[in-house]
Amino acid sequence: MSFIKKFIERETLNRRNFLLASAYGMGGVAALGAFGPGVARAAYSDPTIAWSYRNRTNPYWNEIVSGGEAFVESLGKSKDALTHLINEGSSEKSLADVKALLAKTNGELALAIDTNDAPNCRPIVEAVAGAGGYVSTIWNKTDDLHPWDFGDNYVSHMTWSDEGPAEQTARILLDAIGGKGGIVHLGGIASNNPAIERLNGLKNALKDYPDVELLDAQPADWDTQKANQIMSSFLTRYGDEIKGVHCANDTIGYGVLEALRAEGMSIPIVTYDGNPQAVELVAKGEILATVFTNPHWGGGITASLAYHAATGAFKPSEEPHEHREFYGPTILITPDDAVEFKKNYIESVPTYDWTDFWGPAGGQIMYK
Amino acid sequence: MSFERIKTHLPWITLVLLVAIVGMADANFLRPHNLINMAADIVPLFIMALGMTFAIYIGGIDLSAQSVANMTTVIATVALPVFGVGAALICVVAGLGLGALSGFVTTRLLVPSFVSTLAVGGIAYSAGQYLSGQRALYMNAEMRDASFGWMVGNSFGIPHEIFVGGVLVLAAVFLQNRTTFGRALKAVGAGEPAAVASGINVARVKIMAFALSGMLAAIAGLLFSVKLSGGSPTIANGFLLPAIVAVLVGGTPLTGGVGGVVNTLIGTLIVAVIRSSMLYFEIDATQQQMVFGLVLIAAIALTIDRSKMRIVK
Amino acid sequence: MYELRKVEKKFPGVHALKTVDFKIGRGEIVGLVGENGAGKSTLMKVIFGAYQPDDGAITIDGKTVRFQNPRQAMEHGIGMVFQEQSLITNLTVMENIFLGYEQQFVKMGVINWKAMASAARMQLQKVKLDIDPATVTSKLSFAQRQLVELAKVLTLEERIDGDLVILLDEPTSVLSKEEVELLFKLVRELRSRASFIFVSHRLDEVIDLSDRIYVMKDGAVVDVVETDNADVDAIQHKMVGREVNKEYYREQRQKPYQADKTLVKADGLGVPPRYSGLSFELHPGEVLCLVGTEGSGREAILRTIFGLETPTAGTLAIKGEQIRRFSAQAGVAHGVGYVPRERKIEGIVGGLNVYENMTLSQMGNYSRSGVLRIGEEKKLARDWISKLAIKTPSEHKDCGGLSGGNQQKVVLAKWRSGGSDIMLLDHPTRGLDIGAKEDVYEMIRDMSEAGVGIVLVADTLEEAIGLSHTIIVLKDGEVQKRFDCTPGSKPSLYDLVHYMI
Amino acid sequence: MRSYLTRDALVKWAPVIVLIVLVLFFALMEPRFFSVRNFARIGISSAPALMIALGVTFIIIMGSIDLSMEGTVSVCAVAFAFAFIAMGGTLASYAWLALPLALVVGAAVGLINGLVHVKLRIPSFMASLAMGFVGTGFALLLTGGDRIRVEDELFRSLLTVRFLNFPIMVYVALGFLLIAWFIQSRTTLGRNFYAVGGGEELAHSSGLNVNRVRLMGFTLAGMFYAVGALLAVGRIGIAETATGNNFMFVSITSVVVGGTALWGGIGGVWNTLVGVLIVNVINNGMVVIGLPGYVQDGVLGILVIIAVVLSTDRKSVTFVK
Repeated sequence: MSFIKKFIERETLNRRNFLLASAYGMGGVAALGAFGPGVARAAYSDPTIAWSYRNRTNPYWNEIVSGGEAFVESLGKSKDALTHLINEGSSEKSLADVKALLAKTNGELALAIDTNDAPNCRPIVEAVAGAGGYVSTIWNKTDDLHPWDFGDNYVSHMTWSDEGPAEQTARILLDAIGGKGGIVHLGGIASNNPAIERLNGLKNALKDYPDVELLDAQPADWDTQKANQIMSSFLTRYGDEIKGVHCANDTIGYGVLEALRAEGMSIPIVTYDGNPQAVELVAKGEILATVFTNPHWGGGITASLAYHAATGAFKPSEEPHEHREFYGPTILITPDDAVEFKKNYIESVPTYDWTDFWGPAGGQIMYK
Repeated sequence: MSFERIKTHLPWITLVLLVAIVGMADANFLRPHNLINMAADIVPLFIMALGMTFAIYIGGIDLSAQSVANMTTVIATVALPVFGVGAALICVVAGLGLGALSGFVTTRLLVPSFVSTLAVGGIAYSAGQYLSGQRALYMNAEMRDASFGWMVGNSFGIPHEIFVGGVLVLAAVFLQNRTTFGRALKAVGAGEPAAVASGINVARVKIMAFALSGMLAAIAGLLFSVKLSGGSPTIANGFLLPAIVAVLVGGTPLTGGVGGVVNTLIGTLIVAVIRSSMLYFEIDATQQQMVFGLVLIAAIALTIDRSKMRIVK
Repeated sequence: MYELRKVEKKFPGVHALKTVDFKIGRGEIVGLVGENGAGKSTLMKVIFGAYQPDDGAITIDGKTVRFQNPRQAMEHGIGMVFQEQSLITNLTVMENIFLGYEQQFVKMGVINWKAMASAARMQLQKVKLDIDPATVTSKLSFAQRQLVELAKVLTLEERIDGDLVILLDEPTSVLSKEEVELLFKLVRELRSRASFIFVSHRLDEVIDLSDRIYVMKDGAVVDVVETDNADVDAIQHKMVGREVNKEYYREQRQKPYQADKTLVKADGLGVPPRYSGLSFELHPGEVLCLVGTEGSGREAILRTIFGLETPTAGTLAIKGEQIRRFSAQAGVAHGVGYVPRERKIEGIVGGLNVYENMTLSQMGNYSRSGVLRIGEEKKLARDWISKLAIKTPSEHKDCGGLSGGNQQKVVLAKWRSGGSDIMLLDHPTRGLDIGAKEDVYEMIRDMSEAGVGIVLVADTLEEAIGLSHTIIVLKDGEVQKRFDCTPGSKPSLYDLVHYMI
Repeated sequence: MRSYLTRDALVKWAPVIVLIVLVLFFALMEPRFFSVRNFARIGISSAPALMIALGVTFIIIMGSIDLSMEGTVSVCAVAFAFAFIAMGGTLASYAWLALPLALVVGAAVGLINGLVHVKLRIPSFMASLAMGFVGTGFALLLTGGDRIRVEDELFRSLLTVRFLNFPIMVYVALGFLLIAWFIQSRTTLGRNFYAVGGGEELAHSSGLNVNRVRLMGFTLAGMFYAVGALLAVGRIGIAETATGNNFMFVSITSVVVGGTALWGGIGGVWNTLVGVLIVNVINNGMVVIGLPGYVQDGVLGILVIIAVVLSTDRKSVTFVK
């Protein structure tokens, strides 16, 4: 497990670097502010609304998109009015697409985006702000980048604090195996922020369970088939030692479940994201817990924030910091409440008030 | 006869045609500012494609380019605080070394480049994972500006990436047309046995071609990481296939000895135009990839000069 | 029975066939000769169905036919034995023989290998070749492959009821003398069943085998000669349209070489199993000819001297310097030039133009720190184009588009202009027409005069005898005999053949 | 003569020897690797990959290349799942028709791929690369990004029911391997692949309709991709646009590792079986012996190079590209 140890060491190192970086970061922003006023134009009456995201093959992004479309429809437009930018996991395409759209719309743009990789966030925000557009981001952003350094144009950033909920699912898992034995973790793409946080959550929980050993943790890249193969290899290496599985998201969980099914085995697993299929599996008891991050709301509200800032309905720079950087909602789903949850959130999608920007939000983002 | 003459010009005719078509749909597209910015944004991809051109020109392929670029974004970010501008040198040397390794495995160990470069790419990917501690890193903004600010600034309304790309293109054109290495490259691509029988050190030429490819992939990664002000072992994902496509669409087929650097420049621009045309024509999100493939087939069918390929495999 | 009447064929810029009349009767063997570019191959492709004529008629037994592709021609009994090896080397002999006609052995979608093997054995018997039909073709010798090709064409016998016409395109170019005789014997036996069209550059063979000879020049048939009163000189005259020099091999220009100096010295050199125990010396101005059958090791010796093969025994010294690392680069650096047999593959680079090809082996001379001086390259090319009378519109022309003779001149110019004083010539006149051959002979004498040492593997024995100062006869990789070939006391064909076999 | 024969034999068996050495190596490092249960796991992960690699083997023998498999597999998987669920959702109903339908879809996609290559005279590398984009795009268009669960117990028995310790899908894969072997060795089409790969122009002048052979080859490959898609769906019970992901590089690497030459004419389905097993043994073994995730790509790369080096007949190759 030396690699995990190294991992943690590195992390603390990076944190130190970050402190330095954010201190210097102010200088860069000041320079940017210099041309800020020049581009701060009057509010747009009908900006193009766009969502930029990774792909359409993952249910999570489909939920995000459905939220975005619901918001657009709430404005009385057809859902085709939402422009989609799909980056297919390429930061390069993500940036190029955004710039192309800025050119096309002449900056009259309300953009909601996950920038795919944290470092990609800065150039995108700078490009949007430079062209006079408005952008709200989710998930990926480097810690030294803050909406309030860009006046009104960088409207908001929302992320989900995954450590806490991941710790909660881990505790459910660890309790289910009776607080002793071995477990394994299958993670997302190793360098992705959520993947790191979700593994950290597990580690936090493990501190209280001295008799449980984390046998192995390997990245499954959010991919069902890869998770399936890794899980079956884990079964060879650890066999019956594995008493439980902690998965970084639902799609990984599906692969793990099938690997277990192939062996006729059934051991407790927990996942993350709260996709409808996963909720179903929680209701059936095949998954012990998942965490719902309400991507539908996230998709809608992110677009809404950018849109309303662009139309001048509210002025982001007058909002407090906790309205510019905030955590999204998380709901833990366990077999006890799965059925009810399904009724409330999946079988009928709740109608949200897309101008209640911060109602369900979970407070200002805290940096470590 | 006249068509014969047009053939060699088909790639740029295709490019102009595409620009015109998109321009007709939305005149905004034709604004110089937009075209310049589009060109600037494609530069990292172009640099990778430029390197790939050398590998494809000798009839090989370099599938390690993306992983090498990934790795160099990490190296650049990690090395910047310690070495400053020297980080660039480390990146270039790392890319050169891995490319040479691919070349060595291909020519000396007789492993087809499709597999050897894929394997070396795996090594680069692991190196990137290890060096980054498997997380996204970001550069200190001031250090970045001090060491590499010149790469991403703006002069006379023209982004500096264009100058970087331009210098590399000129260097590559010079290398291709005016140096013994370029000539040897062409000879190896067009007729390897004859090159051997003329006393050309073919293995060395090939290793150098792959090394160049690796080096340019590293420069692509470096520029990208400066542009993004950070690095991650996966951040250059999605570069590989567009880079290959750019080379092929430009009219450098995999048979070797045909096409070249300028073709790749045109090919990359074609890819950029096709990509932004999705936005201008407002192609539905779920249809974009399919449309991209179809337009690609049309573009390749238009641009490749079949008369120089004896057999179409 | 098979007849072409007033056949025309035009390509862009070329009138390839001009009102050609051609006919062949049952059991006849017809020769077809002409210089390169005279239209022989176009005519054959028309006969074989690879080209469709623009005008004129093809008739078989008086009925007009029109072939869209080779397969249709085959179905009318017309088969072709190709000049270039046309067997697919990774397939077995029987698969090659029945390629495209496997259906007869297929039942319910399954190939019956046993049936195919026995059928193939029957075909091989026709050409008196006793090998296992399941042998992979790459393991056969060139001569065996040639016979398999013939056997393959002879499958038409069973498949077609009517008469057969078989085209033999330069079938003897890779065969040794006795193999040629075997082939001719076979062809004569088979004429009871088929007619043959025999195409060759070797006029003596054509006269030997054929009943009638069609002579082509510039896309037209200029004469039809009955063999009984055929005369090599007369036919050559018609082909070339000018008098062929009696002193064909330029023997009058053969001067003694400088025996006191040594360019190449081999001592016990060997690359087993190809050749071994080879010792010789090459002097300035000497033409040293290696004679032997296919597979006697001649080519491997040339490749060793050039550096493409590393010997496992003996030593090789070039200009007094012991060679330790064998590579083509080292060879070139020592002033060795190599004119390979596969001109289009190893000689020139198709896709590079004339000047690029000429400087390919000596780019160092035309560059400074890696940067080429293209102006000088072009000047060099123009010089040599005029010096060797290379027919090309300009030095910018793609070498792949030149004719065989001119390609060969470019290869020679490449080495000579680079100052190579040891030349290794492997079949330098192979596939060239007479005019081009004479140019090559002239150049060999020129080089010899200039003090170049030449190791030659000749296309024919006559060529070897005519050109060389010294002949080394090889058999199975071992030196059998050394002949001194001073003009006036040259060995005879018989002398050589005696040691070759 | 004797030494010649043994060299030939060595070349022929080299990939198998590499596989055995790898198995022994991993078994030594971690005894639990060497167990029937683990071999079954390797079998499960190999089965879909084997089908796809077999398809591309035919193309590679012809001297062409096919990069469209990811798209084709996704299209077939999605088409199958939609049809299966629309027609009843269990093999016990008419929904079994979805199985042959998937093969037909695979053949059709393969045929289109071949037509683009042959009729537009675009080299197969480019044609199939672009067709891969089209395929994935089409699958996305069909699903709109949703995943389709195939939960029929009968269909999933591919994975869940075992016979002699191995699940049924392994036997299905072996069955199709035998079919591929039959096609390769006993049918005209199979032999014609070798003829085209050995010398396309020569084959053409022997009266072979090379273009037809190519089209049939791509069609056949498409059908094998479809079988691969069915097994992939059988393995995880989900059909989606991403079902085909990662198959391209893995399958071609497997084919090369098995000893089939990328320039055509050499190799065959048994080589591919060995190649697929080598790659999957490495992947499984690395996790089993506990290599950290971040070094696995590098180690895989190094082992693949070694495997190819050992299984290449170096004397038959003068240069590679």
